[in-house]
Order: sequence, then structure tokens, then C-alpha cells
Amino acid sequence: MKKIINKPEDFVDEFVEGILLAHPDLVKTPGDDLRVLVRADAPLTGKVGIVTGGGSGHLPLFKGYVGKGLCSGVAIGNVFSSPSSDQIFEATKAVDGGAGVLYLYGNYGGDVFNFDLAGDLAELEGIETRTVLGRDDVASQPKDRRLDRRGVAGIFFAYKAAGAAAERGDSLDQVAAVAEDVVDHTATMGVGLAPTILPTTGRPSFELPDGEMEIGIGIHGEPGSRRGPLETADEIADHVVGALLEDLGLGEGARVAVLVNGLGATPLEELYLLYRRTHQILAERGIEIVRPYVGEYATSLEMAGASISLLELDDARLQLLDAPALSPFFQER
Amino acid sequence: MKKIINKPEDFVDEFVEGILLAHPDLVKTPGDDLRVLVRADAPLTGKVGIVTGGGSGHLPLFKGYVGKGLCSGVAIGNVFSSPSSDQIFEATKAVDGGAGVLYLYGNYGGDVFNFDLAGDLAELEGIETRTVLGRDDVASQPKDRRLDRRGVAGIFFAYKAAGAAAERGDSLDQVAAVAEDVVDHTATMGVGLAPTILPTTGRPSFELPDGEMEIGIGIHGEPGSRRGPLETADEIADHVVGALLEDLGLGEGARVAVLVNGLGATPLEELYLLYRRTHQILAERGIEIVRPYVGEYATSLEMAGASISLLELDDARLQLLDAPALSPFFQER
Amino acid sequence: MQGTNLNEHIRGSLEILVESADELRDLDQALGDGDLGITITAGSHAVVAELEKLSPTATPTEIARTCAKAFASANPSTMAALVAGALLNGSRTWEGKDEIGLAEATEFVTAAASSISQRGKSEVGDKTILDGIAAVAEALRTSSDSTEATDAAVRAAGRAVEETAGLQSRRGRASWLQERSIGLPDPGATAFQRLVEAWSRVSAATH
Amino acid sequence: MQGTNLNEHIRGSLEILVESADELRDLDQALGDGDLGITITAGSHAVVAELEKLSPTATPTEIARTCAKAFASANPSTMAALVAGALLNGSRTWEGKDEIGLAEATEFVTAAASSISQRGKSEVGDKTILDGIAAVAEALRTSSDSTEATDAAVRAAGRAVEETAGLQSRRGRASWLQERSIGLPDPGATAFQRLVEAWSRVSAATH
Ligand SMILES: Nc1ncnc2c1ncn2[C@@H]1O[C@H](COP(=O)(O)OP(=O)(O)O)[C@@H](O)[C@H]1O
Ligand SMILES: Nc1ncnc2c1ncn2[C@@H]1O[C@H](COP(=O)(O)OP(=O)(O)O)[C@@H](O)[C@H]1O
Ligand SMILES: [Mg+2]
Ligand SMILES: [Mg+2]
Ligand SMILES: [Mg+2]
Ligand SMILES: [Mg+2]
Repeated sequence: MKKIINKPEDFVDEFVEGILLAHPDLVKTPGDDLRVLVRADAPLTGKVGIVTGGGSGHLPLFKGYVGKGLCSGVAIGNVFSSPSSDQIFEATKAVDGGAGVLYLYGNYGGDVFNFDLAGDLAELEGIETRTVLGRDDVASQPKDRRLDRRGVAGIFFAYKAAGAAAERGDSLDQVAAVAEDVVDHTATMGVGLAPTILPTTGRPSFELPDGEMEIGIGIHGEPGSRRGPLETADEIADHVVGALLEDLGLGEGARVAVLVNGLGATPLEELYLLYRRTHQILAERGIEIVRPYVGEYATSLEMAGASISLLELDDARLQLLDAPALSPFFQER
Repeated sequence: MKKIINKPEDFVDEFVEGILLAHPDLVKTPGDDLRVLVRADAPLTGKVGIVTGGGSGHLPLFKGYVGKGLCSGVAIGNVFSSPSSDQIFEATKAVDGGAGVLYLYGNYGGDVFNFDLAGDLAELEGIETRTVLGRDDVASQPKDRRLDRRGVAGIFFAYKAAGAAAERGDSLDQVAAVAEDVVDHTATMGVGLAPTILPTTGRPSFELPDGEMEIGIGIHGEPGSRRGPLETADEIADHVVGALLEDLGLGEGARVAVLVNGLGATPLEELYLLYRRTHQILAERGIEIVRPYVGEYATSLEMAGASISLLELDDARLQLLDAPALSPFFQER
Repeated sequence: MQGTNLNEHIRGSLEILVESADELRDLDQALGDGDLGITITAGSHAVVAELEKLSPTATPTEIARTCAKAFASANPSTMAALVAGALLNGSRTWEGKDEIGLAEATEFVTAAASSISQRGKSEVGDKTILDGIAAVAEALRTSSDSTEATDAAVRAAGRAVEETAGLQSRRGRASWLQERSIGLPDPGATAFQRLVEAWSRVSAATH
Repeated sequence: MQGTNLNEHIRGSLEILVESADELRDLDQALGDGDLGITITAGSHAVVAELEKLSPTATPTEIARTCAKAFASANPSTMAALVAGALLNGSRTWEGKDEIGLAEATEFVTAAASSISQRGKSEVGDKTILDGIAAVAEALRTSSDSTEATDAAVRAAGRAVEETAGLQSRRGRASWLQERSIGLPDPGATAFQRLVEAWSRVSAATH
């Protein structure tokens, strides 16, 4: 296992400690629990709080999107597993400024059940919550079961937009509606080339014969829509972007934001190959890329692979995307 | 070979094309050659230009540091090999605003000979040049041969400072002096855990038995000062930071900028483990981390490993580090 | 069974249950992420620790809620959250009761099943722990005394697990395996079977 | 030898030289990054193409500069830049000359060696192409006619390569291997040996 770690069981607490030591001006722990992180200026009185969370191993997801114009707090689980309802609840209390709290996270069973439980606890203390789930992974379910889809890198767009809405003072219902609207217009698909090794078990997250790739892979190595021989960058982009355009029903005249996301081990150079082809495909179809994002936005430790996300833009969404934001891992000005 | 590429021989041109398509507001090619990239507003009349360059496969190095407050242009070689003197010369002409051009790049034979040749060509056309070499890799040569050291991730600090100096209107001699001063106060050391596979040959960049690591590895997989069993994150940080402090002669009361840099496949989580321990060591010795940088700043395709760089700060260096900068891969505001 | 007995009975059962940790880890490794062994071990130990601290006058409702809270946080996961929710829902049916008999047990397990179905958006046949809990609720409902009920529960839990082996997982991580999930019993349902068996062994020992 | 002959002689030699591409690639793979085969092939082809375009009235200096420019950009690398610089420096010694004899060749190679030593900050014994070039410069200097000189050059270049095998690399990528570089001949010096051999074969054929 080629990892720079100490005791595997300390992995999560230690990297969170590293984040806190590096960015004390941006984030803090409200209590003793390193698994709860909120923006340094939380709570913001009168503003809606946004709590996210999920398993570790996805940096900059989720912890990386806690900051101004983004999420207000995060509950941090072990590698690839849910935070506890207690931790979510603690984050909720720490970011509540009296205007309620939006739970915005990816659609995974363990997370959903724990967030729901936390929502019940919050309700008992008089904190109003709403839930919006990232469910952008088009390969995880067919379109008619879209509410059951998994959430992957495309949740970045929802963070950005909902965070901007909360920052400008929208109500809880409005912030939730913004998040829901962005989720509804986001689609993502990924390919996996090599698994990650889980620090706790030392085992690979999935098995893949040499020279093959998994198309539609999930962010924990979940099987995708099919497995086949490794294709060229252009072929991969053709398949993925084709599927995304069909799913979102986009055609000539549409405007989009594109996110080409690396899953961990794939070099930035290769992401730019995917971006290049994506740009060509969209240009051919008369679709304009208004905002490109290329880099690591949601990873799976050192998994090799990449995903492409599209967000259909209208003026409202674009304005929220362009609003200022500042976290340890992302800034927009 | 688990890579998202098209024809290996098109790799470099295609990812550069991707960068140009994604960031036309920030960078451009002055001519037809995709291997020459300059900031979109080049040349800046009356300001010193800074040209960097080197082999590909190190994104965001080198191309990523072309922008406002950073380098003015870059000449791009094939994977891990030098650009040609022609390309460097073309970049030189494209960024020359009449105040001369600084060549700022890492100390590697092929690059040096090609930059020197380009400098001769520039001189013939009446463009004054100076050369400052990144040579921060303490493991590559002992201190008494420091002028022969290789340049690795720490060159980021020199880009940032020299770029800020050029932006504020310093003369060529002054910009070169700033770069030289930063290089003189920067030290880096890396560890390699697994090699990269070169896209052209399909072969690993170096061999490393399972469970071992190379301490002091170079950015192309060059052998380091020793090879040994893989250590914990804390042990690695202890060795590396200890060597850097000794090399720079830093003790109580010193102020530093720290760069924990991932070489490609190593997850951000692991970089924060290294940062955590670095912070602890420096705190114990009474050294203050004034600016922390954690992420991928200079990679080696999908090599697994990390490096730690220290820059000793004084007020002048800190001010240059904090000056605004904007490139496709880095911003400071 | 009153508070103190209930408290002891739960602790006794959990001490037996943890012996199945490796089996559950392996099953969850085949169909999921392999953490179910840890969830059961850490969760059981946390519950036992909290129950030991509980006053002897604690009501059955308080006991069930203590179990829920301790289990929820020990190793956060699907199982931890669903089981905690189920225990909380069950505990509502015991409000105001001091004595737990067959009728109360039946109500509790039925409420637990309905919580899991609702929270998990799952139905019997989705190959989850719900298959086991629903089968046991039914077995309790059709038994006439506690001894008969315990035996029937053990049989029902076991049969439900056997049936899950033939099914395709429709919920949770295992559902991502699609057809590849067929052939192996559901880890969550197996955990519940081992709990029911442990409960019955403790019952046999105390009679 | 005048311009046209020189042009033809170079082209003929380079067409032979490229046959060594695989050998040079393998040597550079063992001690460096393996691109020397490409540098030699692409560089030779680029030089030949440019020389073919050159006017028959081109002077030796012009010919040498054409070679330098074409070689420099074909496959950018240490060898490309050092050889280009060496050719440029050599070309200065031919300024104003139309006829190239042994004296001119000696001056040229000496200037080439000094350029490489200066640019490469290298000395004889550092296990680089300089070892070969310096040895050949010496062989030319001590020869009394062209035929003798050609043979002496071939012998000197070969001996220099053999000697590099026993040395530790002190310059370039190979130096990173430290002691592990001992045992194999230097790729750059070998490339130069193959060039001198090719030159001699063309000489023999034209006499
Ligand atoms: N939606 C659901 N409804 C009911 N039970 C579920 C659901 N999803 C998973 N389960 C049960 O949870 C078990 C796995 O629990 P656990 O290992 O904690 O999951 P995870 O590790 O994915 O969080 C499964 O074997 C199944 O019995
Ligand atoms: N500093 C130097 N001075 C002289 N010759 C050098 C120097 N560095 C390398 N060489 C020569 O260059 C050869 C390698 O050339 P090349 O493959 O082009 O290098 P690279 O691929 O590292 O750019 C070596 O075998 C050696 O003969
Ligand atoms: Mg789990
Ligand atoms: Mg090379
Ligand atoms: Mg599990
Ligand atoms: Mg080479």
C-alpha cells in the first residue's frame, strides 16, 4: 500500500487537523469533534446555513467547500462512509443563524439516513431544515429513476449556487429551491481506470482487469453502466458528453458550465485532453461553454479516472456561479 | 497503460490546445506553435518579461504559472524533455516589452543549453536577457555544490516573487535579483512512492520495489539521497523538514512559507497529513508558518509522492508573495 | 420482563452477537464495504457501556432510546442510522409501559420494521434487514406465548436470510452490484438473525 | 573539399548514422531517458532536408550553420542544443573559407569541443560526448594528411567510447545514476563515434 499515512485509523482526524492548522482564518471546529468543521465566521445571524457531509477520501469534496459563498459547515465521516447523525446535528447547531439550515449532500443511503436523523434532532431544538440531494450521476439510474441517482462531482455547482443564494440573504425555501434547480440541470458521468486502495483495509475499491475501464463509475468505485476496453480521450469524451447532452436534453443555443474533474491519480494534462474534446463536441452542436472548470473537484483518493459534468445555464444560475466565494480549496472573485 | 490520451505523440499539443480553449481570456499562442504560450495581454510595454519552460507532464508547472503577477510566457517541451531554443526565442520576442526578459526555469541540462542558445538569439535581436535557475532540490547535491542542484516545486515561490516584481515595474536587474534572492532562500525535498508511466514509451519513469520509497526523488523520478522502506507520514515529514531546516539554517524566530506539493497520484488528504506534521515540527522549533500552500503545484504525471518546500521569509519576500496574481491555475488576491 | 431484566437481556444478547462480527464483515465485504462487522462490534459495545450506566429504575422506553443513541454514533453507517431510527420508533410503542410481554415485543418489532421501510424507502423483498425484521414481526404476531414466539422468531429470521440469498439487492451499496448481488445472503438481515438467535440463547439460559 | 562536396559528404554520413538509432536509444534508455535515438534520427533527417534545399554556392560556414539550426529544433534535448552550439562555434572558424582541408577540420572540431565544454560546464573525463570530440580533435591535430586523419579519428572516437564505459557520469541525466552509471559507454560519445565512422565510410567510397 503506497500511502503517506500514519495509523490508518487516525487518517481522517489527522488530515482534518492539517486543514485546521493550515486555514485557521477560514474554517474552525465548533466543539472538540474534529469531524465537524464550519466556516470561521459561523453562525451568520439571519442567514441560511448550509450543511454538507459524507465520507472522507474525496477532497476537496466535502470539506473543501466550506467557506464564504459556499457551504457553512460539514460533517465528516470515515473514508467512504457516512458521518453520524450527532455530528451532522452539531454542525447544524453551529451554523444556524436563525434562518434555518439546508442539508445539501450526495444521495447515498448511509448519508441520507444519518442526515434525516439529524434533521429530526434539529427539529426538536426548533431549527428548521430542508434537504436537497446531489443526484447528478446519470450512469447510476435511468432517467425515469433520476431521483434515485447517486451524487458525484456535479454537486459543486449546487454548492456554488446555493452558497451564493444564502450569502445574499435568500430564505431557506429560496436557497433550497436554488439548489434543487441546479441539481435538476446538472448531469455527470465518469470513467474509472484504476481503483483506489482503502487505507483501513488495504484493499482496492474495485477490481478492473488491465486495459479495461468502467464507464459510469461511481465516486467510491461503484460499477457503472458498462465495462469495456480502455478508449482514447476523444472516444471517452464523445460517449460521456453524448450521454450528458441527451440526458439534459440540450441542443443548439444552450449555454453550459463544464466541469472536467479528476478522480485522483489522473494528471491534469489528461483532464485538458477531455476538456478539449468536450469543447469541440459542444461547439459542433452550437452549445456555448460559458464557464469551464478543469481540475480536481471531487476525488476518490488515488483512483485513476475522470468525470465530466454539465450544468445548463440561465442568467440566474450564471449569476450565482459568478458570485464571490472563498474556501481553502476554491475561490471565485 | 492506464491513461486517458489519444495518440501519444499528440499528447502535448492536445493538452495545450485544451488549456487555450478553456482559458482564452488568460493565455494565448503568439504564433502557430502550440508549444509557445504567453499571457493574453503580452507584451506589456516597459515591463520586464519572464519566460519559463521545460518538459511537459508537470502541470500546473510550467504552463500554469503564466499570468498576471507571474511568468509572461512559457516554452513547452515534450514530456520530461526540453523545449527547443527556437520556441524559447519565440516566447522571448512575444513577451518583450522593451525592458528585457528574465529566463526563470529549473536547472536541467537540456533546458539550460536550449535557454542559453535562445538567449544568444535574443541578444542578436537586441533583447536583453538574464537567467535565474530554480535549484531548490537539496537532495540532488550537497550544500557546497548548491549551484548544481536541480529545480523542483520551490520554483513556485520564485515565479510568484519575480512576477510581482515585474508587475510593479522593477528593472530587469531588480527582477533577476528578486528571483535569485528567493531561490537562495528556498529548499525542497521530495519522496517518491510509485513511478509515472511515460505516455510515449509506456515505461515507468523509475523502478521501486513494493513497500519502498525513494527519499529525495527528483521531479522526473531521478534517484534521491537514499531508498528505504516506506515510512509513516510523520516520519517522512520529520526527515524532510529536518533536512530543509538544516540546509537553510533556520531556527527560532524565523518566518517561512511552506509548500506541501503532491507529485500526481498522492491524495490531498495525505498532503494535509504532511502539512500537519510540518506545522508541529516548526512550531516546536519556534518557527512561524506565515503562508501555507498545500496542493499540486509541480507534478510528475501520475507519480505517487510529495515534496515539502520552505521559503525563508522577510518582509520584502512576503510582500511579493502576497501581491495579486492570476493564471489558469493560481490566483492570489 | 421489566426494566432491569430487559437491560440485562439486551446486554447478554449483544455479548453473544459480537461473536458474529467476522462473518458479518465478510458478508458486507462481498456485497458492500465490509464495515458491518465494525458497526456491530462498536455499536454493541457502546450500547452495553451506556446500559451499564443506566439507573435500575429506567423504563423500557428509556432503555430502548439509550440503545438507539449509543448505536447511532458508534460507527456511523446505514445500519447504525436505520437501526437507531427503528429503535426510536419502537420505543414510542412502549411509552408508559413497565412490563414487556409478547404483545409489547410484537408492537415494538412492527414499529421498527415500519421505520426501516419508511426511512430506507424499502419493501420486503428488496433484500435488506427489513426482510428479517418483517418476518419476525409476523412470527411474533402469530405466536401464542413467549417461548413459542422466541423459537418462531429464530426460525423466521433464518428463513428470511436464506431467502435473501436468492434475491437481487435493491437498496444500499449492494444494489450497485445488480445481478452480481444474487447468491449471497444480505449482511443486514444476517446481523438481525444473529441477534434473534442470541436473544433466544439468553432466554433459554435464564428460564 | 568544397561546399557541394561537403554538403553531400554530410548527407551521406547522416544517412548511415541513423542506422545506429536503436543502439543509441537503448544506451540512452539505460543511462538517461531514451530519446537519443529520436534526436539522432529526427535531427539527421532535418539536416538532410535543409541541406538539400541549400544553394550549391553555399559556403562551408553557411552549411555548418544550416546544420546547427536544423539539428537544434528537430528533437529538443541536451544533445540537440549542445551539438547545435558546437556547430555554430565551429562555423566561425570557417568564416571566409571555401576549401576545407585537414587544418580547417581540426580547427572546427577543436572549436566544437570548446563550445561543448563551455556550454556543458564539462571536462574531458566527465563521460560525455566531449570525451569523443576532444579525442578526435587531438587525433586530427597529430595527423599529417586527410586519409591518415580519418583513420586516426575513427580509432580515437572508438577508444574514447571504450574509456567512458569505465567512468562515472558527471554531467546530464546519467549523472543522477551516480555509481550505477559505471559499466556502460556514454550514449552521446557513442553517437559521435558512429558519426565519425559514417564519415570515414563515405570518404572511402568517394576516393
Ligand atoms: N435502503 C435500505 N433500507 C433498508 N435496509 C437497508 C437499506 N440499505 C441498506 N440496508 C441494509 O443495510 C445493510 C448494510 O449496512 P451497512 O454495512 O451499515 O451499510 P453501509 O456500509 O453501506 O453504510 C444491508 O445489508 C441492508 O440490510
Ligand atoms: N553537461 C554536459 N556536457 C557535455 N555533454 C553532455 C552534458 N550533459 C549531457 N551530455 C551528453 O548528452 C548525452 C545525452 O543527450 P540527450 O539524450 O539529448 O540528453 P537528454 O535526453 O537528457 O536531454 C549524454 O550521453 C552526454 O554525452
Ligand atoms: Mg459503511
Ligand atoms: Mg531528453
Ligand atoms: Mg457496510
Ligand atoms: Mg536523452
